[in-house]
Amino acid sequence: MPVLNVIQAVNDALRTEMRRDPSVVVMGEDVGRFGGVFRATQGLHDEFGADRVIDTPLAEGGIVGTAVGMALYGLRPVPEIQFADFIFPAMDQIVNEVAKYRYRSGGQYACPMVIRSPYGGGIRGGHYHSQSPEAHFVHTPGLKVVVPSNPYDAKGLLISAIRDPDPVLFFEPKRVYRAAKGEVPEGEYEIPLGQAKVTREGGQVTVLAWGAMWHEADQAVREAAEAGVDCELLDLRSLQPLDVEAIERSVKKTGRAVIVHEAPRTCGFGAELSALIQERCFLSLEAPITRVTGFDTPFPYTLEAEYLPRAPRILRAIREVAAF
Amino acid sequence: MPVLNVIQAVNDALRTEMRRDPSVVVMGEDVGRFGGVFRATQGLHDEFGADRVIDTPLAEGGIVGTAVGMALYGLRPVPEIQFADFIFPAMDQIVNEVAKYRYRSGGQYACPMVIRSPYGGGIRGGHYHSQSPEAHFVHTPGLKVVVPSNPYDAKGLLISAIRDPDPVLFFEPKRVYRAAKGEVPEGEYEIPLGQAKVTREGGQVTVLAWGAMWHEADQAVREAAEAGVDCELLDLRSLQPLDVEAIERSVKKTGRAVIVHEAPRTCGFGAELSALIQERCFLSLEAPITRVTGFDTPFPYTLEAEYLPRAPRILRAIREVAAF
Amino acid sequence: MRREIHESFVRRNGHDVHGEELTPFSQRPAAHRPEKEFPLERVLADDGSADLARSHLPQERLLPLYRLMVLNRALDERMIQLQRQGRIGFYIGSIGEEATVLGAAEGMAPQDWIFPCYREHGAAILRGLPLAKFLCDLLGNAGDLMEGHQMPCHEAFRPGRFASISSPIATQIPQAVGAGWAARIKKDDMVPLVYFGEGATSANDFHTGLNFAGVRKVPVVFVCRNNGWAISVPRERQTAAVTFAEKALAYGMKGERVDGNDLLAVYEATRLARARAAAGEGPTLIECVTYRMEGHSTSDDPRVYRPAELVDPWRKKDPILRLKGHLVWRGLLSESEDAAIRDAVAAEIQAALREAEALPSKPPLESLFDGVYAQPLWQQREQLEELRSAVAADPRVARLRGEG
Amino acid sequence: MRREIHESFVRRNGHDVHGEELTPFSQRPAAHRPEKEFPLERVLADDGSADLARSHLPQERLLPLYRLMVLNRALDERMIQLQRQGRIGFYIGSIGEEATVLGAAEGMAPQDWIFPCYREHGAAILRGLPLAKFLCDLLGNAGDLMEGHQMPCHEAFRPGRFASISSPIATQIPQAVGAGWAARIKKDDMVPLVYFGEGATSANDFHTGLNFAGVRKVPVVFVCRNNGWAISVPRERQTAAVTFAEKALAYGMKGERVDGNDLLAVYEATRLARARAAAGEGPTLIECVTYRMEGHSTSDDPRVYRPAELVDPWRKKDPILRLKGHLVWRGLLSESEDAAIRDAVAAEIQAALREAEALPSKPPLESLFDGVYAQPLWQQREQLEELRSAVAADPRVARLRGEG
Ligand SMILES: Cc1ncc(C[n+]2csc(CCOP(=O)(O)OP(=O)(O)O)c2C)c(N)n1
Ligand SMILES: Cc1ncc(C[n+]2csc(CCOP(=O)(O)OP(=O)(O)O)c2C)c(N)n1
Ligand SMILES: [Mg+2]
Ligand SMILES: [Mg+2]
Repeated sequence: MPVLNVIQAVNDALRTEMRRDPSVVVMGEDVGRFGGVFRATQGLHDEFGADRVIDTPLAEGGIVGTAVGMALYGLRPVPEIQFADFIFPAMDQIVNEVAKYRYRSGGQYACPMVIRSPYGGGIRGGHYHSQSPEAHFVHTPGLKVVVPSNPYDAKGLLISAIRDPDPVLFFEPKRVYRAAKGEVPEGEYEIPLGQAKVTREGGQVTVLAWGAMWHEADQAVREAAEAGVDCELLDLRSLQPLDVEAIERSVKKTGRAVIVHEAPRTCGFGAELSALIQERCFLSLEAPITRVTGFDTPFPYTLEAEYLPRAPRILRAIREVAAF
Repeated sequence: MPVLNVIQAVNDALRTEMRRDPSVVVMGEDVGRFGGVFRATQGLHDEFGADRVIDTPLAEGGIVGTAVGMALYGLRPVPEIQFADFIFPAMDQIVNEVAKYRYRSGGQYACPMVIRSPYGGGIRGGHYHSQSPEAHFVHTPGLKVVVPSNPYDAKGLLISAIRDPDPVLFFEPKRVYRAAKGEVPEGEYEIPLGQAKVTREGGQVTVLAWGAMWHEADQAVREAAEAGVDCELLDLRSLQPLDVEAIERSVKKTGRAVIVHEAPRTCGFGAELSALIQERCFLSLEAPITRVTGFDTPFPYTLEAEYLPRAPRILRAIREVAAF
Repeated sequence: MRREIHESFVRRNGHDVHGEELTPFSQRPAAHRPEKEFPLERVLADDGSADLARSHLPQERLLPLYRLMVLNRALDERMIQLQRQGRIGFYIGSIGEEATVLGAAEGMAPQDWIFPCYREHGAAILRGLPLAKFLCDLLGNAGDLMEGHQMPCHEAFRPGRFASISSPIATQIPQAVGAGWAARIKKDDMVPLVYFGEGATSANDFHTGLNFAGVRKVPVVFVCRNNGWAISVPRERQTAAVTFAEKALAYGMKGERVDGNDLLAVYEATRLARARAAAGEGPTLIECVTYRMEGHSTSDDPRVYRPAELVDPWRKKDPILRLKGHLVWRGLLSESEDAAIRDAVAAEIQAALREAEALPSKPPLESLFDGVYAQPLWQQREQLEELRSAVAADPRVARLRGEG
Repeated sequence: MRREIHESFVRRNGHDVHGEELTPFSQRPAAHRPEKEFPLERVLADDGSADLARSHLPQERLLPLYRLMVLNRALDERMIQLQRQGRIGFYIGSIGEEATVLGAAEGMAPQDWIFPCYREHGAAILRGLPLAKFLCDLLGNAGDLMEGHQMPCHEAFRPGRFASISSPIATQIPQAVGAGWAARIKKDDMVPLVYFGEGATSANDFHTGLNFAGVRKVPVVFVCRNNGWAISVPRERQTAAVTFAEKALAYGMKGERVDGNDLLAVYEATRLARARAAAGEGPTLIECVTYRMEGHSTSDDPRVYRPAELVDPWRKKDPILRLKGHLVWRGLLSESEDAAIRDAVAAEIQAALREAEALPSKPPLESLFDGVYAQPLWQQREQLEELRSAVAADPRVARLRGEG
């Protein structure tokens, strides 16, 4: 099996789906001839032509807005937002149009699409090339939100997302675009949306993470194991649909949970996870559910190492929770 | 003391501040000669002229974007977004500009402003005239978020918001714009941002609400009292800054909490409250913290009574929590 | 020596490469004259006559369209009444703008999609939306195609290729562009028509929509209903451009400006724009100059901001009277025929209303959760159960204050 | 009878009210000719000569501006080197666009605010930003005015009325309009200058910014640096308009199109636009036609999408060479003087770099939480404590992988 990195896996998924389904089109800023600023769409323009790999003007609202019309008319657009930080000019189309189109038309119309966007910090991008806006979209009924952490999942989840009848926000962990490598099957395969993956079984503390932070959490749970704390690590992969059963099962076993995310803590997706766990596992909880997150500031430039919830901070939280 | 409704109190606050401070300007769609579709700015155009009460073109992004420049240059703009549902075209200016301007310039510049907007359901407005988007802004460091429930608070909080050195989202409960009446002092007074109000003391269950939902919660706690459950009701008033101490104090006393909001449940501000309470009051909790909220759908038209978390549903939750 | 070079240069440089005289920066006149470039095109004269060489609307379509205009007007008037009586919650209509709405829709091919703003109910009916179904939408009742999810007047009608209406202004514009682009990619002969008000030209999505369409010559027809007002904001507070049609220039596309109360002119401009789009010649922005005769909607009282004197001159330009005059001029309509049409239309509305009001006033509880996703997620399933049991325990959950 | 009326009408109606002949809808020619209405204005001829009657830049400003252009270029080149050496994280400069950047800034009054895009470091330096401070920004170190919060090249400099740079494209445009509007309300003689690329003209905020300014005649000068590219997207994929200047028409404002590599032309256009704005005559959109000679930024390699043949013709239009030719023509600069300027500039950069690099590489820990709000909320206070104790417990918290 070929070994790919995340960006190659994304590229492979796009190519696979474009070959299979002529209605799949890719669009965005610099995605055409150039192949995308991260090279996610490299080679697609050559293979599928300018009609299906579309360089757009510089306007995220226009990208998503035209994608809505394409989807309504039967194409399956995969718009790229160059950085998740730049998704906000498209917010109205996403929140008020994409998310509500099926509902508001009583199911007469739908606009399935996959909005891909690199998200997150750790690349010295400051606050306009590092944000993790997933919570905004999880808070918007009608949208699905997927965040892979590795090449295998990236490909399988992206294929599923493209085939999904609902609009999907697909956030790619740019910090590990090239760093995370792994075996990726050739050709098609799907990873169903809404299934978390238990990447380490353990009995003492449940750790929940996704995207780039899964790697930090993974390191932390290894260090925790060395320090004698046996963690169970879940890679959520899809935040909406959420595999609440897997979470419940794990926390009912361990009685303890640590949640990790990059976005600012307040009102981040960790808050929802904490609330859900507490609602569903109240009688099993043996320690406060603890969030290890980005701080409540814009994403900083120089102190990004300090800002990101990396392994040492996660480890600390695991130990505190375990010792509670 | 005059008895005003919420919209009159808002109008009074604007007038009071405009008289006191010539740098305060009001701007938005239909706010000028017309006085606003809800009449919040009625009479201001006559009193302060077209320079300070500005009818803008139909573009929320433009409204907030120009307000940023005005604020930078030393005015204190109070832009109105006609309905909170229409704030999304301004999302980029709010999230990436307003919220980050002080931080990103190392404190060299700031753009304090108050973005006023009627929010919430119960007026048969369907999903484009009923949304409660507060969680998006609470999740954005750099912004403050205020939601009054009654005329007295509306005036005092709006005056404080206008004087505040930070940008404030001021969401007005349009469902009770006219229904909620009360005595409102003439002239200036401030209600500090970040102080919750305990509107009913009680020992068994803490109920947290804000805005229009405070009225439903109030009815529910009265009915609960009749049914023998003694609740403590907090009107949060300001979600950011949040009076976490008042919440902590109350829940440590009661051991039980019910949170009420209109926005969809998933990733709503209730999730943050639940997470915070659980983190801070873990050992005091005697029942799961329970959320009574709008459902995870767009805001519906015909079934809005069913959608809104009104007194009967709140009461049900109070009883379950009390009986846990 | 320097000075000589300088002087020779001044002479040489005083003329540009084409030999025309250079003017100092500040003195160049504005060459652009929108009134000439974008004249207000009309087909119908005030007396009902018309230059038939300029009109290609088939004669047999005249009466049906007239009937539709009359129906549209009667419907609006009746619904405003109903709203006042509290029988429907809200209404927004097109009184005075019927020629723009119907002329544009008629100018398109049957397979073309229509992306409405919120005043184009006439176009939906032209596309086959049964009147009773429209009324169910206004009632949000069990017969509502939108399952009671949307406010009144936010209909969608897929069989008529009539897209879904949303309130946020201008969002439908890039969507229409996307549909046209998709059709071209699929090699379909389909050109979307998109309607919007002149207020919408200020919005983000007007800009991105027209720009995307212009740069790729996407087949699409943009119809700007310039009815003079965006709620209380008059057109001159919306833009400093002299016309809305000239905004087309910024996007490298063709702009047209027509009398929006002249059904034949609107039809003609739309038909030609459609033909150009289908021929690969790109999109057109058509400004239809008309007038919003009533309040913005039933929630609005225009007397607060709009003096009656402004409205009065438009009364005699009424698009229905204009078309009637033309039909009379062509000998296609007598007064008694006209009266018969009006009676038939009133009866049709009454019958549809009876049909619609006979249905249960609410769609079923589970419809609240239908269509958020193709299949409900666990949240919707759990929340439906929560709601069911809450209603069962206390029926007040399903009643608004003041109700029952 | 009908037919007679009809024929007489055709004759009558065949001419419009002004007696001009009516053409059928489809045949009206496009009257708009952007190349004529928006000619590319130049002051400097290729040989360095100039029509001095068209130039109002005081002679004593020529050498300082030339020096600044040279400094700007040398700075960009040196910083790109530094980035390759890993000493700074990122750089984005203005090689080839110095005349646009500096000519426009020079055309404004000292009290005017500047709203930059992200290539206008030259304008910040013109406004007094000390070079060492700029370098601290690039390093994000303890001397950084932005406290290490922003990426390199996102400087703000309040004493020079140079606003804060952000990455999201075009957001500064309505902000500049707001500042100009505020100044008018306060009756200040202040006209903001706002820079943006031609790619930004596609964005929402270009549209709302220009529209707001146009409709209220807000004093502001819009400078579009048309450098031909938005990362990999060429200008003809950005818009179908023939020029960017003509986009002014959509907003009822004046458009200008100047040679952006001609410092005197850019200065002249800006100066006049500023004067008009201050006189209440409204805003101007100035398109400066220039070229992005290098990659978009240090993160970009343009060879992937841009053939060298496209760039080559622009080399001889280099704005620094153009101004140098003019200075020589006017007898204000010799080769040896030029060499001296270049040496001085290199030394100045070197000294500033030494000064900046001597400072601690990180601002203090608490700076992470500074300025989110005027005063930290409890969240920031608690989180600072959390971070402090985390760093104390495990210093790895403060190190990136691969570091230390
Ligand atoms: C984004 C957004 N902002 C504000 C509103 C409130 N609003 C509804 S209609 C309207 C005026 C629209 O005017 P115009 O585009 O001219 O259309 P018309 O109603 O005249 O047909 C406004 C401001 C809205 N629906 N959406
Ligand atoms: C809203 C937004 N979308 C995308 C980007 C990514 N991006 C950065 S610069 C750029 C191109 C800008 O081109 P132009 O406006 O012509 O300015 P130039 O770089 O040529 O000076 C893009 C797409 C961004 N910064 N902001
Ligand atoms: Mg209008
Ligand atoms: Mg450019």
